[in-house]
Amino acid sequence: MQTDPMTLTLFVPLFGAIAAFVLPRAASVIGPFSVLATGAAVALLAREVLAAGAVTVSLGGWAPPLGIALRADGLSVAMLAMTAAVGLLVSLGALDALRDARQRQYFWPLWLLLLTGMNGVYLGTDIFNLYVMIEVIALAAVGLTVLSGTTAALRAGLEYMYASILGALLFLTGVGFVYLQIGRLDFAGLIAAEPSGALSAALALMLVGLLLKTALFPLHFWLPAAHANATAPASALLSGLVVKAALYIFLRLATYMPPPDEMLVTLIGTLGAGAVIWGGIQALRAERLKMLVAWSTVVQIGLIFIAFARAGQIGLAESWKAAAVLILAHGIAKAAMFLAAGRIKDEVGHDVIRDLDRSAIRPTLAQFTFALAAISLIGLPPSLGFIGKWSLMEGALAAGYWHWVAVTMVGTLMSVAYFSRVLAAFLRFDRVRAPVGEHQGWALADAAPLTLALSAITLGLMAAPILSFIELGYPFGATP
Amino acid sequence: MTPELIYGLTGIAVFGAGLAGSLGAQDRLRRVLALKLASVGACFLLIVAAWREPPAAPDPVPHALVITGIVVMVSATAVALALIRRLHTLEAEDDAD
Amino acid sequence: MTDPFVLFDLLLGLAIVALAGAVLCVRDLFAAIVLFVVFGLFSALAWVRLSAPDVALAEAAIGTGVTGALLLKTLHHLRQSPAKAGAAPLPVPMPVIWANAAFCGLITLGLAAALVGAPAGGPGFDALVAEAMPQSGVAHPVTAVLLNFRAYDTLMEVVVLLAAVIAVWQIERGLSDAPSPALGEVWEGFARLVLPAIVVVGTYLLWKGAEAPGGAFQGGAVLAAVGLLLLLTRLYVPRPSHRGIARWAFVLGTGAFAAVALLVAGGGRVAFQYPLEHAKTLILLIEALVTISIAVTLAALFHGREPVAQPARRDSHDA
Amino acid sequence: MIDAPLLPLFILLTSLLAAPVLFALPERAASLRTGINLGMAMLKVGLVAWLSLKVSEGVVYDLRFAMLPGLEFKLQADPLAILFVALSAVLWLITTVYSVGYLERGPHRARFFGFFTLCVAATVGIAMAGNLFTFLIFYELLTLATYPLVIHRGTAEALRAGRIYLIYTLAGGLVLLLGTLGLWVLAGTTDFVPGGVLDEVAESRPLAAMLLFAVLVGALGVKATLVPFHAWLPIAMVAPAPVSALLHAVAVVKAGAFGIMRVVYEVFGIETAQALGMTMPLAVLAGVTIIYGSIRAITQDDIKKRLAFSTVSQVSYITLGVALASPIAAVGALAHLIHQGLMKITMFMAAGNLAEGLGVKKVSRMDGVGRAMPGTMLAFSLAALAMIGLPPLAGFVSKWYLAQGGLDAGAGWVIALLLGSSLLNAIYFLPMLHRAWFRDAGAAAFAPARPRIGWMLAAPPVTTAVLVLVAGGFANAPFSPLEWTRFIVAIEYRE
Repeated sequence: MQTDPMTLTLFVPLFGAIAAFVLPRAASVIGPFSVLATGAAVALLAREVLAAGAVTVSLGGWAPPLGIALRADGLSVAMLAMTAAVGLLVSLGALDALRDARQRQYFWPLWLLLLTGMNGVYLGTDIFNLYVMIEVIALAAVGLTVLSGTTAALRAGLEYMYASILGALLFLTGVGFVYLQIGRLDFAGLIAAEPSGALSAALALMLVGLLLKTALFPLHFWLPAAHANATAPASALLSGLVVKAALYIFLRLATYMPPPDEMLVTLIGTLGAGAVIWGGIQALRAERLKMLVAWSTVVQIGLIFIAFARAGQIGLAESWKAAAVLILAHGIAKAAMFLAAGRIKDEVGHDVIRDLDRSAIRPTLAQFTFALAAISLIGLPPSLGFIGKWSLMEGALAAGYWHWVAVTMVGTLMSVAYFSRVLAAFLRFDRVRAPVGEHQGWALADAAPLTLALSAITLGLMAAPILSFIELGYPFGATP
Repeated sequence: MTPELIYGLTGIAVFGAGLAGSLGAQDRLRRVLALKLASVGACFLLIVAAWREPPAAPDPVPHALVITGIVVMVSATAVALALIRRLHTLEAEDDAD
Repeated sequence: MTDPFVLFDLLLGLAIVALAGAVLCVRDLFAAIVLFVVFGLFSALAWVRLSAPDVALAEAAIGTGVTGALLLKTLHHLRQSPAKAGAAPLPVPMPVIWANAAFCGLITLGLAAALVGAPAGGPGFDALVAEAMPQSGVAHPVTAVLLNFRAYDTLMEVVVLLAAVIAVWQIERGLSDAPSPALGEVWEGFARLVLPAIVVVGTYLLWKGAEAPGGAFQGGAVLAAVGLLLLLTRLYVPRPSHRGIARWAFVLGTGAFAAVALLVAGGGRVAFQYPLEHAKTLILLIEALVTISIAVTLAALFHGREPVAQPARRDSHDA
Repeated sequence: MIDAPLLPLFILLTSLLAAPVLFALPERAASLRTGINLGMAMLKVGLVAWLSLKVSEGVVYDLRFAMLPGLEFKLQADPLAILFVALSAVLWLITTVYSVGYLERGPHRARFFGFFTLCVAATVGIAMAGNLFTFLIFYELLTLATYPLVIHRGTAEALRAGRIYLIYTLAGGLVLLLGTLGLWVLAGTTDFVPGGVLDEVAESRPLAAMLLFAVLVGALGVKATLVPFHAWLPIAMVAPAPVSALLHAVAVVKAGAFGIMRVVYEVFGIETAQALGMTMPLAVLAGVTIIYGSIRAITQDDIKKRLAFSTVSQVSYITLGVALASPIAAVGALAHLIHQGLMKITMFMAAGNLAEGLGVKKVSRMDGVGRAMPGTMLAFSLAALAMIGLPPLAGFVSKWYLAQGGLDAGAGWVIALLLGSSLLNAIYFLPMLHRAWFRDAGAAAFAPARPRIGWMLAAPPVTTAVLVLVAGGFANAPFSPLEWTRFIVAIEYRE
């Protein structure tokens, strides 16, 4: 048996999930090691992509359009690597955060199936296969959402499930129209297709389905409650990684399908702007820490779509890079932030923002981690979030699209405002009765989120190599 | 009038009804039913697309895709229904307290 | 043009649309579910008309049969305990209903226009499949697509089932052991009679799948019906000690499928590329194991919760 | 002497690497913390001395790597950078001593010194930034590192002040980001080059260039407390004394003033800026700020707030000197960068001692403090007289050059402005001195008759006061700030 690393990135987590499910007692060991092994497969794949630009495998030896091919280029490997790295650190965080044996037992198989699904999305080149993959992701993600078992989590999980099914069905109907028009389902077929009514309908259906899954305003209604009520490691995975899968398919499709016209691009940017403003207002009003963090995800998704639309239709050839950087930055920083929020909640005992400063326990390191993650999410230098925002504004300025610059700046100020609500609660001491021990509440569990937050900051210094890596294999060139 | 066109439009009408139901229904179970309708509508579309004027055999690929779609949908339905049952139990217990 | 079936097609199409509307509008949920089952069977009939017997079989067995059973079970559960006080949903204002209907109507019209404008009997995989069939190892094209050409999709589809059963077990934890809807004695006798027949039909469907309509999913669904009946009649009651074997049964199909896909790779072959001489054997092996997993998984999805030991409820002693 | 091309990086790292260690130290490891603090501060002074020597010998330091295609993270050590780095390093050493004494038994020392050290790193980075992009990175880092210091006390009042501080400075930073982007899009570079990089743009798109000037100077003006962006500074006075000393003398306001210098001299180039007609409005704005700050200072009873408004006024001398577009005024501006730092830090540390030792925080309660704390008040008085511009103290030297520069630039009003400002300085400083020295404390004056403050609090203001004396008295000696200033002006005016 010898297999290419691409297939392994799918099979390693799959076998890991199976093993973790049938051997529940060993799940906490199998889980992290499976993620680590997946990471190793991604590293092997990255080496191949560095050497060859893009790698393709036709599964079963059947070349598309009959068969299904996996394809890895710079962008997909970047997503795989981000997923594996964030996933590994969240896994380490989960070892401590999941105290309940039952939660532990189910977390690992669900999370590994989720990983399988996401890796499948990043390597997929066939739109029906992508439909199946987003369903794998959806079911595993809903399972993770309700892991805490509270009524609020279950309600949110059910809403999430409805949205997921509906999004997937819209996507599936789109797939039907694509087949109806061009008789094939692979990306190459899409690129070669002539524009037509059925294809426009297909594009519209698939894009709306994906926007629902990725929770772009005003289709975000399901996200805040789902992300805020899950247990911390699940929230980190859902917010940091899961919404990115649909976003990634959106990026790919938007560039492969017949070019979207200027109005569509503007519409997407406008929805992004709506997300930034509305999400910002809600984050300012949020009462609970995790709810605030969840609303900030709505904002960041909006920002990513603004980056996509920053320079109009002509700019799409470059704009996807800004969006990709923001996707990576948000994945890392948001996972760190949710884990840190979970740690704070664990130590303090609640996460009501207004009362955080009444606590004599100040989990310093978790708070510091939260602040670092906030720096990247606000987009302050030299974080990766800053690089993403820089690219966004640079492209918009160069193209003369001042409105996107203005929205981004307003969004930035709002994010300062809502994150400083939290930071102020961390640093206020005059409402505490008992003596405050600042170095209380450290735990080894802080290591994972801190590492994530520090990478979100320092990766900004390595933005040039990251940018040249995601361009490998011309993800958005003429041929897939 | 070919069966293709008739059932194509049938499928789209069912999809539309399912869409409206899933957006508008209040009852949790009814929303699941509506989504299920929409999924049948989507399947109609693929099967219609695979149809060829007899005696030509239909394209088998969309058929395989629909079978996959049906299994995926029953999985999603089962999870949604489990959530509904569990929520009902929890809410009933909350009320009892 | 004057196909005698046109009228039949028209009537069936209208009936399907009407049933769909009725499912959404009828007040009683039980009636809605029954209408839904009828709707599913009519749809399956339409698909037979569209020369898709495999799909019709799958829809009838899984999409309608298993789903209907799941829906009824859930309804039964909801009616067992009183609805939450004040849970009655607020009446939706008429303008909202109309706006929603208008919105979805517009989408439907747009899609219908796109459908009418699309090429009829357009391009497809027909030629490619015909050309590749001799190398597929099986004689039935749908099976060839499912387990060879697009085996990756199918593997992921079983993964979806696996994810579903894990999620369901996870969700319905610690439920009090409410009695499942037990059937009467008549049904029990009926079940004893019918069960062996169903097993035979399921196995036959599986076996025939290589050449004729049928295959793992339909076979699995039919076998799952066995499980459903066993559960309903209490001939089989899941116990905590059965959990281990159940877990293995759930993953059997996925694991074997993935293992075969991976093990055949090497020597110039990629994953899922079965050597031609062993293709039929391997595909049958995968189908058989996947059928077992599907059957057990569907039955478990119906049963719902993980069979865990329940602490005796305190309130029952109080009473 | 061994050659070390990475020297600027080492200077940055002495504080950047010390910060995480200081954060991690347990609260009670006081002596280890003090050791690291002082050790690193002294190491930095040594390294800066070495760097100055090498630069004066003509060695060019230039460290860079690409963060984005074409956009570099760049550190350089030109004479202007050295001027600011040297000021930071020396004053930091002194302030560190003072802080150790001030916070001896206070809470949250690990956090305080961690952010304190990050502040140095940011200031050094601002000084040595080789392009506006790098400058922006450290400028924002400075904001973030000072915020926890401003709200160090953790009271509602401190948090309110902190919020205002954060809103002003981060909004300013955002506008600076916009300006940096604009520069990058317009000029294709953000490098600091003597003579500027915008000659062509100014010719082809003068309106865009003027807008860019307004955006950049406006953004930097927030930290440089140009009216109307000055309001945060008096409010931020809620911070502990060492922090106030630091914000005013070296870190925040100076970062703004220094940035204006870089932008005018090395982004636009003084000729281009003049040709765009942007220098005179800037000079007028600086003049308005000078008068406004002084007038507001008169009515403040809180000592620190009076000093804060004085800073608003005094820092604008630097902006004024830059905007006058005369090499002589530039000498005054650069010299004032140093001199104002020395004078203001002295006064803030002295004010801190009054509060710590005697509980005196208001001007109206300063009666007789001179006798209670003679050393501290001597230092304070010296610095105040220097501020007013009494020859031969440091403040006189900068004002002298500014006045000459005003004449040189044909702006006679500058003389009047400086005289007026000096008069106002006298109006708000002399009453303080009068109360301190010539009034009796009264009966129930000070709880401890002989207040005990340790040498760590007493020595720093005296040291800086001596430096004020030296900088003024020996202004023409080699290696004096003034001499170094002339060296820089020769470069910026490309003479």
